[in-house]
Amino acid sequence: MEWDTFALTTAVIPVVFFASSTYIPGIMRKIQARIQLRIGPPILTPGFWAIFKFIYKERITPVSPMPRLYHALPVIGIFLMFFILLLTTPAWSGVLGLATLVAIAGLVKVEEALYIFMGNLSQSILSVRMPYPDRIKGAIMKGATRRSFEQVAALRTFKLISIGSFPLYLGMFVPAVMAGSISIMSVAAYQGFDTAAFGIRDIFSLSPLLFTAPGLVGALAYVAGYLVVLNEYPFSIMHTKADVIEGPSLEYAARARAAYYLMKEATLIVMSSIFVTLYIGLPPVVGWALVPHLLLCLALPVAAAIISAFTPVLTFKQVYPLSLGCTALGVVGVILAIL
Amino acid sequence: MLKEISRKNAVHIMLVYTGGCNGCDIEVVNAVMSPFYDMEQYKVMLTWNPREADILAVTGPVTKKFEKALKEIYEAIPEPKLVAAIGTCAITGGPYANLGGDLGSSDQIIGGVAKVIPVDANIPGCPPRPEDILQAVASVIPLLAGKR
Amino acid sequence: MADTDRKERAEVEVPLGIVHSALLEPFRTRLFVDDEMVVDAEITYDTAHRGIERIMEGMPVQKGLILTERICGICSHIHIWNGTRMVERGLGIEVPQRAHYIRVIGAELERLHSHLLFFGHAFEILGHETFSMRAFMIREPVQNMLFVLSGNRVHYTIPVLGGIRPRCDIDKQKKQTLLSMLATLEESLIQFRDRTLNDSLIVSRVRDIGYLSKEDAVKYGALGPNMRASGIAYDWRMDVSEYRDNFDFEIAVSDGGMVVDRVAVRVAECIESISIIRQALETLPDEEPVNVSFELGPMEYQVSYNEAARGEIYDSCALDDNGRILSYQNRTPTMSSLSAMEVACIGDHLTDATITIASCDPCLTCTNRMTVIDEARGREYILEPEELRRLARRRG
Amino acid sequence: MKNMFVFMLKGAYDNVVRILFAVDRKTSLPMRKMIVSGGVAYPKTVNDAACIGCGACANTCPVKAIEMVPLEAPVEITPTYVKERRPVLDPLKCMFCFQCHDNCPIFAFYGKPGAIHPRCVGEWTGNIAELLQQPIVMRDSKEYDAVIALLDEKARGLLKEGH
Ligand code: SF4
Ligand code: SF4
Ligand code: SF4
Ligand code: SF4
Ligand code: SF4
Ligand code: SF4
Ligand code: SF4
Ligand code: SF4
Repeated sequence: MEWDTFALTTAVIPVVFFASSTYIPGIMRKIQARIQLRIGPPILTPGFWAIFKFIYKERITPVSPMPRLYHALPVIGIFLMFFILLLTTPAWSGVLGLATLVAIAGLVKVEEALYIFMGNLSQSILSVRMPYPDRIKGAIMKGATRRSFEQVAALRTFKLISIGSFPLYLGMFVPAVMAGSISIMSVAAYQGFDTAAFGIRDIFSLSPLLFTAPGLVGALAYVAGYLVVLNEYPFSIMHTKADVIEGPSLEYAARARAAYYLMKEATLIVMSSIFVTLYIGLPPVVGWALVPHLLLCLALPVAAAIISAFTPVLTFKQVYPLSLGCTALGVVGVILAIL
Repeated sequence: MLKEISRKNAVHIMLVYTGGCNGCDIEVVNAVMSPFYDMEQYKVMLTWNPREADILAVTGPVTKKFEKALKEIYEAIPEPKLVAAIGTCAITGGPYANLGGDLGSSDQIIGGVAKVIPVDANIPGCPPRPEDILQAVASVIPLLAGKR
Repeated sequence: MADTDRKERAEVEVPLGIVHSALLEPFRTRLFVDDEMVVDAEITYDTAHRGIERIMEGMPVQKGLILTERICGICSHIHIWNGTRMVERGLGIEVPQRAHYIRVIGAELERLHSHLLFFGHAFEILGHETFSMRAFMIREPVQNMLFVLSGNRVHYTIPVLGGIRPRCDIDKQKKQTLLSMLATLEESLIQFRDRTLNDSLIVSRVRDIGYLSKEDAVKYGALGPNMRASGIAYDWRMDVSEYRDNFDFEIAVSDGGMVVDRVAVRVAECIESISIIRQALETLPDEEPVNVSFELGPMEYQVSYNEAARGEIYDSCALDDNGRILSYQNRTPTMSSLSAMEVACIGDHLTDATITIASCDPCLTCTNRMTVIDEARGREYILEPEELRRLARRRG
Repeated sequence: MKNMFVFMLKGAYDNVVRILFAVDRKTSLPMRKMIVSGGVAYPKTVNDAACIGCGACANTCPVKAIEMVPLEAPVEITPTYVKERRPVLDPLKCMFCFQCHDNCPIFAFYGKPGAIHPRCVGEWTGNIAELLQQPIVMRDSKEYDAVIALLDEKARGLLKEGH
């Protein structure tokens, strides 16, 4: 591996993905708006301009025992995401032996765990801090402990991490089983990707896993897992309007909120990019082949937008069986792959 | 430059119902939720979080119970921020404050929103129609951009 | 579950409101949870108290009646109608039949818009934005019909002592417009019903939660559709002569007592309302809609009941020699329906509790009774019946 | 089962078309245009064809939201009566108590749509001159006097004639 490709990849890939990711919320919102038979916001509004707007807002100190740490969390999230992304590039495939699915799965878990910290580190005005003379008028109230929305959300994240991410992991491992290796580059190579020289012309010589039976089943499991990681409907119980409003992110304002938005956008695109790498066999490379990669990265967000437009938020009563079902699907995928 | 453009292109609005009759509230919700009106097309998005909001839309007269909460919610919004008083009640206290005439106004309400927090736009009507609300909101956005 | 048992398990309190995305009005809900299962609930609703009954004392009755409409922007017509009806009965004012018909049309349109608002709101709480918007889309023609009828989408101010404001009279052209709008409404409503009640994900969210037994419904005083969804077949419209004598209609009942039943009852009521409006439009008597020659004077204590979209409402009032209000009381359905929901949401998941509470269609602008603000000591509290009686004795 | 399948297929087709081509859109474009250009006006509150300019509405308004504005070209309503002023309602001050509507003699005495309505007055067109010739339906004399007291001098004479 030459150092110049390594440096180039490290410099270019995050910037390009970063820039492209700001469009995605707008596209998703537009799709939903069209399903809802309305015009909806311009594509740049929800992702792109909103971030700049937040950057220019007055900076405030969040109500948090550790404001600095609280503000740092989304930034950590962004770095995590781009680190994961870089690990899937051919240039980084040799780095410390980290470019494996196990490492990525672990990092995604860390990313999810950030929400638990966020939830425990803040307290917005909307629940326990609301200035309102609460009176007890006969309700049975033993414990004086009051739980804020953020804490409720943190608990939910914890539950979601423990049960909800199996589909994602299984979805990640189906290609690994098929390729017989947990290294990302071998999964890509199995589908016909040639690390040494890959040009835009070579795309048609790829034979994506997606179009095999186990690949298809695994991909479905991956999509379900994708929704869970994103906390998108129907798995948005951690920040549902039905009770906890925005959950862990309630206290982010101004720059920190911009960072939070960016973290979400990064998750949207990076998790989608991993899907493209694993199931189409096209990892992000510096060169013209990046363009089809980025276009393919839209597939999952679009699917998520459509699914979320037609589903209510699910409570754990539905999440358990559903995630169980998706896990079973993933297992079927793995079994098919082994066969 | 970028500041002004971005502020004009992404606006978050938060609703607070301070104890009106629901009439104004419904019309605001209608302006947001009804595809016929569709507030988002004017780049205005609904939020329930003061930390994210730019415009605070208040409906109803401020009842004594609500005064403190309203103030704190207003303070939680980072600058620049605007307040829109929607409906007669939010402007002057409406019938609850004025209909009594010699009998005096209700002692349960403080009155219009302006008595509690500074107001930037008054939208008359009982309740204002969704189109009135949308036009008013769309027309105050430049104020937001002009702020520090 | 025994009370002590619940007490043991209620570990944590999760307070919601008074500004909240699911429970839109300013009220405070405090849910006591064990893990995330609701063990007990308490709803405090005194934020929207504006002292309407109090400012009405001494007001000329016509002015007071206008104020009754402002009790609420959803049940607006039924309040002014019920109040007007009460005063007309007390003073023996003759009301043309045409006015009765138009008042009924107003009330049924109000029921439609209220129920459709409920659907929109319920879907929003379920997190289903698309269907919420669909519900609001269906609701739009109802608002337009109200606008055509009265010149406003909310607060139509139709009744006036002696009949209706002639602004709200229905001429031939209006009638045609209303009938054709009604037809489109019916079609889209039925389509929406079939689509949503067959969606298994949605049904899975509303089935088996928020159970309110018949006994509890009686005990805690659930009213209107909430009562009928728990198997009690009663509707004030059966006893209100304006309805009973003029129109054919049926009462929707369901015995499930779940959230899904409360939704289904409302859907059925919407379709029934459309039929009542159609009957009223088609058989509208031909006469002047208002009688302006009547005498105002003293009125003995009178009461009147009617069926609002959300259940029974009650008004009572007495007038002095000049037709000024001596005292006015108004009791509205949400007050008691909501206390039934405090019970119904026990045992549900936290996220289901909000939809259960919303399934009684809570709306608190009318609901608060009396708050004492003790400024000297800087505390506020709600008077309990006991204390109220004590105060009354002390004064008396 | 088969029905369900067809139904789902149709739903999927509909929504794909909606996403790609924005068909079935319910957002009103004329409304959008009006809002963007700032063209939404408050609804008409005074029916000039029916108003006789008597000033009762302005006199009764508890919050002084109505101003009687002199007309540039006075209108002759009956041979003996010329309307010189018209009411203008300020919605920012109004609290929608309907006092103006309910005390407008057109409604109070003749049971016709009042010439002023705080929300939207509508389109009533009757012959005012003819209406004024009709006898006033006798009502409670106290009420009658109360409304008469609100009218300006000239209009009072006009109505007394009819009475
Ligand atoms: S302005 Fe009218 S509609 Fe709005 S809250 Fe007040 S009374 Fe209700
Ligand atoms: S109880 Fe309700 S209706 Fe009566 S004065 Fe209070 S808020 Fe108004
Ligand atoms: S029950 Fe609800 S809708 Fe009816 S008057 Fe009361 S607040 Fe309004
Ligand atoms: S009245 Fe009912 S539907 Fe309307 S905001 Fe309140 S709870 Fe929601
Ligand atoms: S007891 Fe309650 S409801 Fe009755 S008049 Fe007093 S405040 Fe009103
Ligand atoms: S408090 Fe008294 S009057 Fe009121 S419902 Fe209970 S028993 Fe009846
Ligand atoms: S009271 Fe009626 S007729 Fe007289 S000025 Fe006012 S609107 Fe015109
Ligand atoms: S409705 Fe408005 S303009 Fe008319 S009298 Fe009342 S406050 Fe004045």
